[in-house]
Amino acid sequence: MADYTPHTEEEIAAMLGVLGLDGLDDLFAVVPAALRLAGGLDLAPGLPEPDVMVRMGGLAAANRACGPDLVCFAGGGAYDHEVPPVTRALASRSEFVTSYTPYQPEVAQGVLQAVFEFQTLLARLSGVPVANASLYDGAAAVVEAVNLGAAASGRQGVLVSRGLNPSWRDVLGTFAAGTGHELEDVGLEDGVTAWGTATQPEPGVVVVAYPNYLGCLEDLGAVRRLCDRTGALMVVAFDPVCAGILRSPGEWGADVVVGEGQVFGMPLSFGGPYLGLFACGAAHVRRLPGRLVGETVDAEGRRAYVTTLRAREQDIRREKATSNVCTNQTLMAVTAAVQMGWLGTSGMAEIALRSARGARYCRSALLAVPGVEPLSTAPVVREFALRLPLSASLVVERLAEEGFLAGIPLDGAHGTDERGLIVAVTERRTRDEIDAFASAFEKAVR
Amino acid sequence: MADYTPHTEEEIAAMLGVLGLDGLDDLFAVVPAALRLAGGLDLAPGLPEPDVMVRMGGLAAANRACGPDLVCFAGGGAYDHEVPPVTRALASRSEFVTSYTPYQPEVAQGVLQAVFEFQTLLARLSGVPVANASLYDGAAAVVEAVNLGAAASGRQGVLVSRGLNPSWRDVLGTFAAGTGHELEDVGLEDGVTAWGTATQPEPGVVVVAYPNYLGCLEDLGAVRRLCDRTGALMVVAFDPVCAGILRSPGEWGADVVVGEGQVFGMPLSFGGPYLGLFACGAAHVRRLPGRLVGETVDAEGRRAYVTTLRAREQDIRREKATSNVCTNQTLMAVTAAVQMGWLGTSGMAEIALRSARGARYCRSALLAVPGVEPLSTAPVVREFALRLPLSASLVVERLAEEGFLAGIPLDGAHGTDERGLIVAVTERRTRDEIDAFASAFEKAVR
Amino acid sequence: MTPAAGARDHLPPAAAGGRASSAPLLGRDTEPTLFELSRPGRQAWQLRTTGVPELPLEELVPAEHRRPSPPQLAEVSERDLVAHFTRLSHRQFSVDLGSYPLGSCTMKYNPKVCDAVAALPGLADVHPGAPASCTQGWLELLVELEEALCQVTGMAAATLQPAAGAAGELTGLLLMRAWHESQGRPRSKVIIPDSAHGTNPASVTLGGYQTVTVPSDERGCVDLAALRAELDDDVAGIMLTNPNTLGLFEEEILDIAAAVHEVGGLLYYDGANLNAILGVVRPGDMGFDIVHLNLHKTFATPHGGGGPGAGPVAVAPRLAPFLPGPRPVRLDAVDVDGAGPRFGWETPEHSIGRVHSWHGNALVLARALAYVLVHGGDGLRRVAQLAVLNANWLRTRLHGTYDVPYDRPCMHECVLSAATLKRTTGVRALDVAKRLLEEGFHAPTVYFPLVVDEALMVEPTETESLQTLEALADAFERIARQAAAPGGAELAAGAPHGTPVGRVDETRAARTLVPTFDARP
Amino acid sequence: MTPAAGARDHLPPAAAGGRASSAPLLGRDTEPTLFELSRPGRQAWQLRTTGVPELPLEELVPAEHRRPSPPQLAEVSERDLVAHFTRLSHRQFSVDLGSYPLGSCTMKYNPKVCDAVAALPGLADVHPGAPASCTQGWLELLVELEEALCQVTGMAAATLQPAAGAAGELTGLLLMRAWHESQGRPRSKVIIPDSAHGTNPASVTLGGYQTVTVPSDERGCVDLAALRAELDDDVAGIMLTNPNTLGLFEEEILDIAAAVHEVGGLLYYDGANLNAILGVVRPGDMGFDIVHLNLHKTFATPHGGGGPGAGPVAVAPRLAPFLPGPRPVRLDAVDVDGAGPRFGWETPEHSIGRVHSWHGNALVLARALAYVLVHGGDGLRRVAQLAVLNANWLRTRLHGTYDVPYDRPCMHECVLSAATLKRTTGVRALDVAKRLLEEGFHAPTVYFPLVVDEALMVEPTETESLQTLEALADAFERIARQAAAPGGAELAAGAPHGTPVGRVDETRAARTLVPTFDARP
Ligand SMILES: Cc1ncc(COP(=O)(O)O)c(C=O)c1O
Ligand SMILES: Cc1ncc(COP(=O)(O)O)c(C=O)c1O
Repeated sequence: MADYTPHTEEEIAAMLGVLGLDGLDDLFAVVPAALRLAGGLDLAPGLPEPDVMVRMGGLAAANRACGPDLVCFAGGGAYDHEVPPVTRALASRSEFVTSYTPYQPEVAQGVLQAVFEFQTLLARLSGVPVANASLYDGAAAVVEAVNLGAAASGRQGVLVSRGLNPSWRDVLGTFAAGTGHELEDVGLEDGVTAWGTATQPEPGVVVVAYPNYLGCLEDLGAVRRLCDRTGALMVVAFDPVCAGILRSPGEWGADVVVGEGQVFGMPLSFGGPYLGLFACGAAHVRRLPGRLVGETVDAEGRRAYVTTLRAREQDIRREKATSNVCTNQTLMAVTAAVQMGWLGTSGMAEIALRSARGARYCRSALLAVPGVEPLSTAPVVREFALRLPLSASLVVERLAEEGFLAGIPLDGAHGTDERGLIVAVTERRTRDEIDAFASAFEKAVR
Repeated sequence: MADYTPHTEEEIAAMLGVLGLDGLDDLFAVVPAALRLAGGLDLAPGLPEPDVMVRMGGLAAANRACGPDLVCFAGGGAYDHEVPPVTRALASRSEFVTSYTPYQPEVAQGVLQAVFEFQTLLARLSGVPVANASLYDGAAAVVEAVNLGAAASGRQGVLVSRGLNPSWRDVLGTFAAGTGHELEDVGLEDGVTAWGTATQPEPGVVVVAYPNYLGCLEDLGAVRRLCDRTGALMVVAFDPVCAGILRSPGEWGADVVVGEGQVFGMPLSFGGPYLGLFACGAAHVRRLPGRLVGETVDAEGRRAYVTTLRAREQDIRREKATSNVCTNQTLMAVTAAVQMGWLGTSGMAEIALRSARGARYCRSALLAVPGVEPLSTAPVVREFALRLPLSASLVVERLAEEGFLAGIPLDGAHGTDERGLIVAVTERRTRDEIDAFASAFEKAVR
Repeated sequence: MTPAAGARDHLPPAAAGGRASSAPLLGRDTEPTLFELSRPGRQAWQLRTTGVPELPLEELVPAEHRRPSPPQLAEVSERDLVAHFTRLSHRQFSVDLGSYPLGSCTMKYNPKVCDAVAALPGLADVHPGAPASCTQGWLELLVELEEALCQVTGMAAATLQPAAGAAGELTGLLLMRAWHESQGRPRSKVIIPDSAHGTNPASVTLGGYQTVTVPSDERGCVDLAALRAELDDDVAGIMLTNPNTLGLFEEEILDIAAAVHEVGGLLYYDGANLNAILGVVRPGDMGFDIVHLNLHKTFATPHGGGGPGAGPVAVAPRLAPFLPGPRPVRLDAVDVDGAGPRFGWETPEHSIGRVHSWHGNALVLARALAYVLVHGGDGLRRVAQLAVLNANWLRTRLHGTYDVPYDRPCMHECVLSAATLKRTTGVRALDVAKRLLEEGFHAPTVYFPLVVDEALMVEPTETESLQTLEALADAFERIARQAAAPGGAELAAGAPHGTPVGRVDETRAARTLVPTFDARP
Repeated sequence: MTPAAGARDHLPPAAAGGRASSAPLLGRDTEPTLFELSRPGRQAWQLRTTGVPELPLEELVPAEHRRPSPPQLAEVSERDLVAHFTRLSHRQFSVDLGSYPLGSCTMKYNPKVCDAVAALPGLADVHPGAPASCTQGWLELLVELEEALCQVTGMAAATLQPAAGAAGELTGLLLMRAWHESQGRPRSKVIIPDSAHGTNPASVTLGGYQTVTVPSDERGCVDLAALRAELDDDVAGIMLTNPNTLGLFEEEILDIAAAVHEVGGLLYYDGANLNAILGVVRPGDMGFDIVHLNLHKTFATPHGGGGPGAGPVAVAPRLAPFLPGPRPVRLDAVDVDGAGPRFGWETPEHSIGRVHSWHGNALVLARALAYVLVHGGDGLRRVAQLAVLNANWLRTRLHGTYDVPYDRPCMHECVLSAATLKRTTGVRALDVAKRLLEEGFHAPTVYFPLVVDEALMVEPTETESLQTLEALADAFERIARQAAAPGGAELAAGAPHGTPVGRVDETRAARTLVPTFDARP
């Protein structure tokens, strides 16, 4: 047994003495005797830290991490972008890591200011003026956006493009069981949403991804017109990296912009902790889910930051809160602030541009492989969809053996069968890697 | 080309304007034209950080690091002791890492207090009352100890046990060329120094290692008597881990205690940065080399720390300084303070005890291998010397292929030929590792 | 540039540029924002050399989709970036700096070994969409954690997807809904005590239920009679913490469980307070059907300034088929010699669907498993014992100086009240909190639970030493003493001094909303 | 317990235990020592389970060698250990917190990528005594660094063993000695300018030489005539920095070199100021025979609060055979297909011997190579250019506010003087330094070089931005202005306020020596 308690046996005895108790078990006298665990927990005995490191190291070794031995061409919502040592170093400062939600702003200006900067950066990137302090992940952000949209429009109907990440769509469906939103999936044609096929006459919310899950650029102008026509709120799930070179959702007229912020300094992490991005127009700020940091002053008039509009939050309005989010992903928001600070204006454009170049180069190389076809002709940025001559999962398995994580197989929802694959290329992929991937690909699809 | 300068081209132009210069080259107008490098440095063009990480990663991969793939039984002055995550985390705090020598104590209390604590811990461990803020490494500490001893005794003669780490002995010889100390090596008999064979009648300094390079425990009582008889200063190069269970050099009567502090939280690091330990009796404090932190008060009477007795240092007394040390190994002293804090009283004894148990178990197992003989019968703690049936270097190479770093081959100086090997066992070695090592050993010496 | 007329902004004009230092170590000067440090043309980023053909943007993105100009973020050097965020970190309290007795939050020491685990490339660099053949280690890790959490809670199966406690709550309520639907009818009401955490009622709403609040009795526990009065066959279930948010153990829990079960309702356990009972008593044994855990509380994963957390939900056998999927599972040994993958994914028969983009906050889960492995069953039990010991010691010591509304043995936290102090001196719970900041401690939770007037909710956790408790109690007592002394109210109202900023104007923040740097007036 | 009677020690009595917090973020309270936090029986360590038979100590160590009881260190929990050292870190200024214009120390930004390099297990976990077959990567790294340093200095070969600048100096002097001995006679004198850093004369003594000091002329450079007067065939050599410690380039360096070489002496280059001339001019081309580099200055390896550093020594071809050994070398390709080790160790023919226990501060060397690779030749040159630009901008700006004793273009640093300020206001260089701390900057080097009265030696380095320089200059000017105002001298003498401690009593520290906690009165 090991633990991190400082108590010596003498101290325990003394403290029990103060309480007039004979032993530690007496502390639990209020617990009905029948309930008390007699034999203790059926867990292996505690191990000293170095033994645990060996065990966890063994589990780690049983994975195949992305890197030179498994070159990453997979995306689907999790991307292998550069995470520089400087971001790792700053985001792991223990003051950021081991603090709680900034309930006492006087001793939490570090986190508060970093989040305020994050909010500003995200607002600038997304093109809408307000951003919150983070949500759990991209899926959670979409859920909250739909909740906000339904509340704002007063309607339950939601049109969801089939171009939305299917996992996020799944999460949306899960939570709709509670909220009662009526989700209607709108299918794709040649890689982009065929809004004309939608049946709801008066949706409250329209959800579209930009670029979408197949990597294609949707016509957001058409979505805006659809929303104008129907009075629905326009929710855009944007890709914050591609946003470095794409027109911002705000410029396209989005009411709410959501996305996945993992790309800003978080390792692939087997899917978490990631960063749900949420930004919206000023009109919706009082419906904003989660925390919001605002600037104010202290008693001496000095600039200071604090979480604000707390009336929206569940610790104030309880069942009437705009969401139930309490703990969010603050450390990831701080990480993203650092990473966006590192990228800056030019770097943000540069990673998008370089990714797009890599994707173009890779796509051409893969399309040159006999039997591989494009899934759509719509323009793409850093991810693209292919139809393979055989099962995509099989190809992924084969290529993993050759040292490549080839992409994410598509399910049937996107106008393909099990032979669909999406491939992502980030600024980290070299020409040599892509060339080697393409030739391995050629063998794997034979 | 990449660099870390913040200057934009406009700023450079503006700054040059202030100086009335046309270009950056004009800043070097004072440099004789003939001297100025026309073509620039003949170095490869700069690489972005991620490329450099790839290159350095490649170099790292070309090494065989100690770990499960190369289980470490090597010592000889560098040991594979536990370095817990907590020590790594604290010692890498950037305030400690990126500060300079504490010239301004008001903003350097962090480093100063940590070093003060280090000095206290080292004094307690070594058994003498004063310790400095670190020297470069074990070898440098021996050199400084001899310098101090010669100055204190006013004599140039130095008796050096052959049990001293031969590299340190080599460094001592190198610097004696400048100081003129007369070094006399005193050979070993059955693993311990045969002081009776020394010829200098009135040495100024006697240097002995405890345990010595062969792992053997020297009779420090005899050394003390020798020093008392001759008026020499007694310098003990102690092993600070073994000190957890051995009588301290101070108790044995040492005047100066030196050692290598790598064992306190520093990785093997291919030999550096390590930590030269230096402690001595109060009588010698004004001859102490390097920096010393002392407690004092600030203007309001609050406890504060500062580097003190600076009159000894080279920035004050210049050619009359007690040593030329300026930059030392402060970060390593801070690391050692953290690690010794982590070990505490019980842990310090525990790692020594566990190492001794491992060494005993391993020694028995290796001595059971046909053809392997002990090099001495003297008591040992965590390292021991063997005579192999064939070249030790060859055995080391063979065992490296089997996944073991078998030890450090001895040169001829310790009463053996090229078949001598010293083997070290720390608290990190498991019984399974030792058993596997012993059976691989058996094959390797065949 | 100043936030508003009249406000004194300490930044000299040069702050708009790369000012190196806002008086580090001094803590009384303002740190400029990234945007003020920014200068056009500065650059920190360095990217890999790829050799990929450098097509111009125009060839890559059609004109109508192209951004007219790059997003204006901030342009700083790496050096200024580092200095900025390092200085910000010096303006932030944290567990690593000192005691953080924030009630209901379990701010215990976060072992560094868990950071080392989370940094292992074999865990951190794994793509969540990689095939199971590439992620056997992760799958095993998740399965092992799930089993441990089931053991700790006394439940049958769990989902690790929820990213925090509130997400776990909502997941649990959706499980409740799915269960009742499978029984023919979703029902409409969920009961929660008046002392409950705000996330509970908020989650109830999002789960499509109505909240029915039951009052606490004079002992601070659920009023069983009042509860019984609310129970009917439209009650889907009840959400409880035990110990509750007053730090008190609901002694009548078996009766409560029986009553709720009798009307066909389910019992939901809010695991925020699980630290109190680890290895001593299990929610499952108390009769709970659904349990969420806050790994960022009980299992010491760091809070990160507000997240990430992890809120796994464990359930009784009958609810297992409804759990979110896909779930990591042990595969039946396909071939006898152990070749082939041993772990895989499986979606439960009646799954409510996914509740996370991927598999949950995986690296948080890895930390939690490391914590469990270090402690083992005995270690976890000791955690609970000493957490409860610390809280009771503090309660006993402060009893008399502050009101103790429910003055009987508590579990891992104790709720004090500044009501008398306020009446006699004018010094409120909030002032006490701010004075504690001056004393170098983080403040306790204030004004929660709502059922206690001027509440001060103190949770020392088991990793604080007796000496720390003594120093904390001394500070509490000094504060009360000074409040009573002449000028005490002013002293308290002016607190905190010495902190990076003085008392922050929260009202103004809400009234004149400045949510981004660009919104500054 | 108090350091001395009358002294006010802020620690309450409870500080002897595990007090959690000495007012973090406040910076005005004392942090207890580890020894005061200690409680017998507390434990932080956890060690691997080994299964090795647990023999008792008595069977392992003979009685006469056994310690009667374990060494009394400190007994703290991991939690308190972390809090203690984290709080200490908050009492420490650093480059990562702000500008650190400490002249002669080159406190530039230390790139984080180099930390990442030094943490690579393939570098950090390599045993220095492992056979060359196991350390090919390290050997290649060292050879590559040596080659780069030779290129930068214009020399033929180098040793990477010296652990710091002073170690490099002494190594260089021993090389000088060995060379002269090989020529028949060691000679007895080494010349150094009066502006030289204190390590130079100290090293000269340890090298067995006598120091001969030559004065600076009125332009701040070596007085060539005075130098010539000292030159004879007993002069082993001269030690110079160029730019010198006044930040000035020794323009007559070629004449100096010729004069010294003429009497058979060698020229030693103290590389502490190499940052000024990287890629612009090389010591070797100026005529130097021996050069040390401070990698912890010029090559941005972090200073670590006073070390570790690295002080490689590069030499002209004729001195290469004397270099310390063993040296990492490229092996002649043994077999044509590239199998077998490509790097090995070699001891030069006339080696002076080892100067380090192993191979030098290897991880520092790895960082330096990473720095070189990022910059390349062009990047290094730009470093020098912008370091010099920054220093000259600051000199020009402050000229008039402070004395500039040698008022002409400087290199990477400029030496100001507070002599006039002191005469007119009573405010000394030391006071200016302490006032700068209040302003949030680290102070410049004061009272060095010795040849300048009330010296303030300012080295901004190339990683500081124009805005930082402006803020720094503003602070310098404000300090001078306030010094001249009524009460200015008192204000300055009371500085610094707001720092973790106020002005420290250095005299008392030396008079009542308390070198350890146990020596406290
Ligand atoms: C009692 C209680 N329940 C639920 C929660 C919600 O947990 P989380 O913040 O992880 O969403 C909290 C956390 O603050 C809590 O204290
Ligand atoms: C001019 C000069 N020479 C030599 C040295 C000595 O270098 P080190 O401190 O690395 O021993 C220094 C460093 O302070 C210096 O500034």
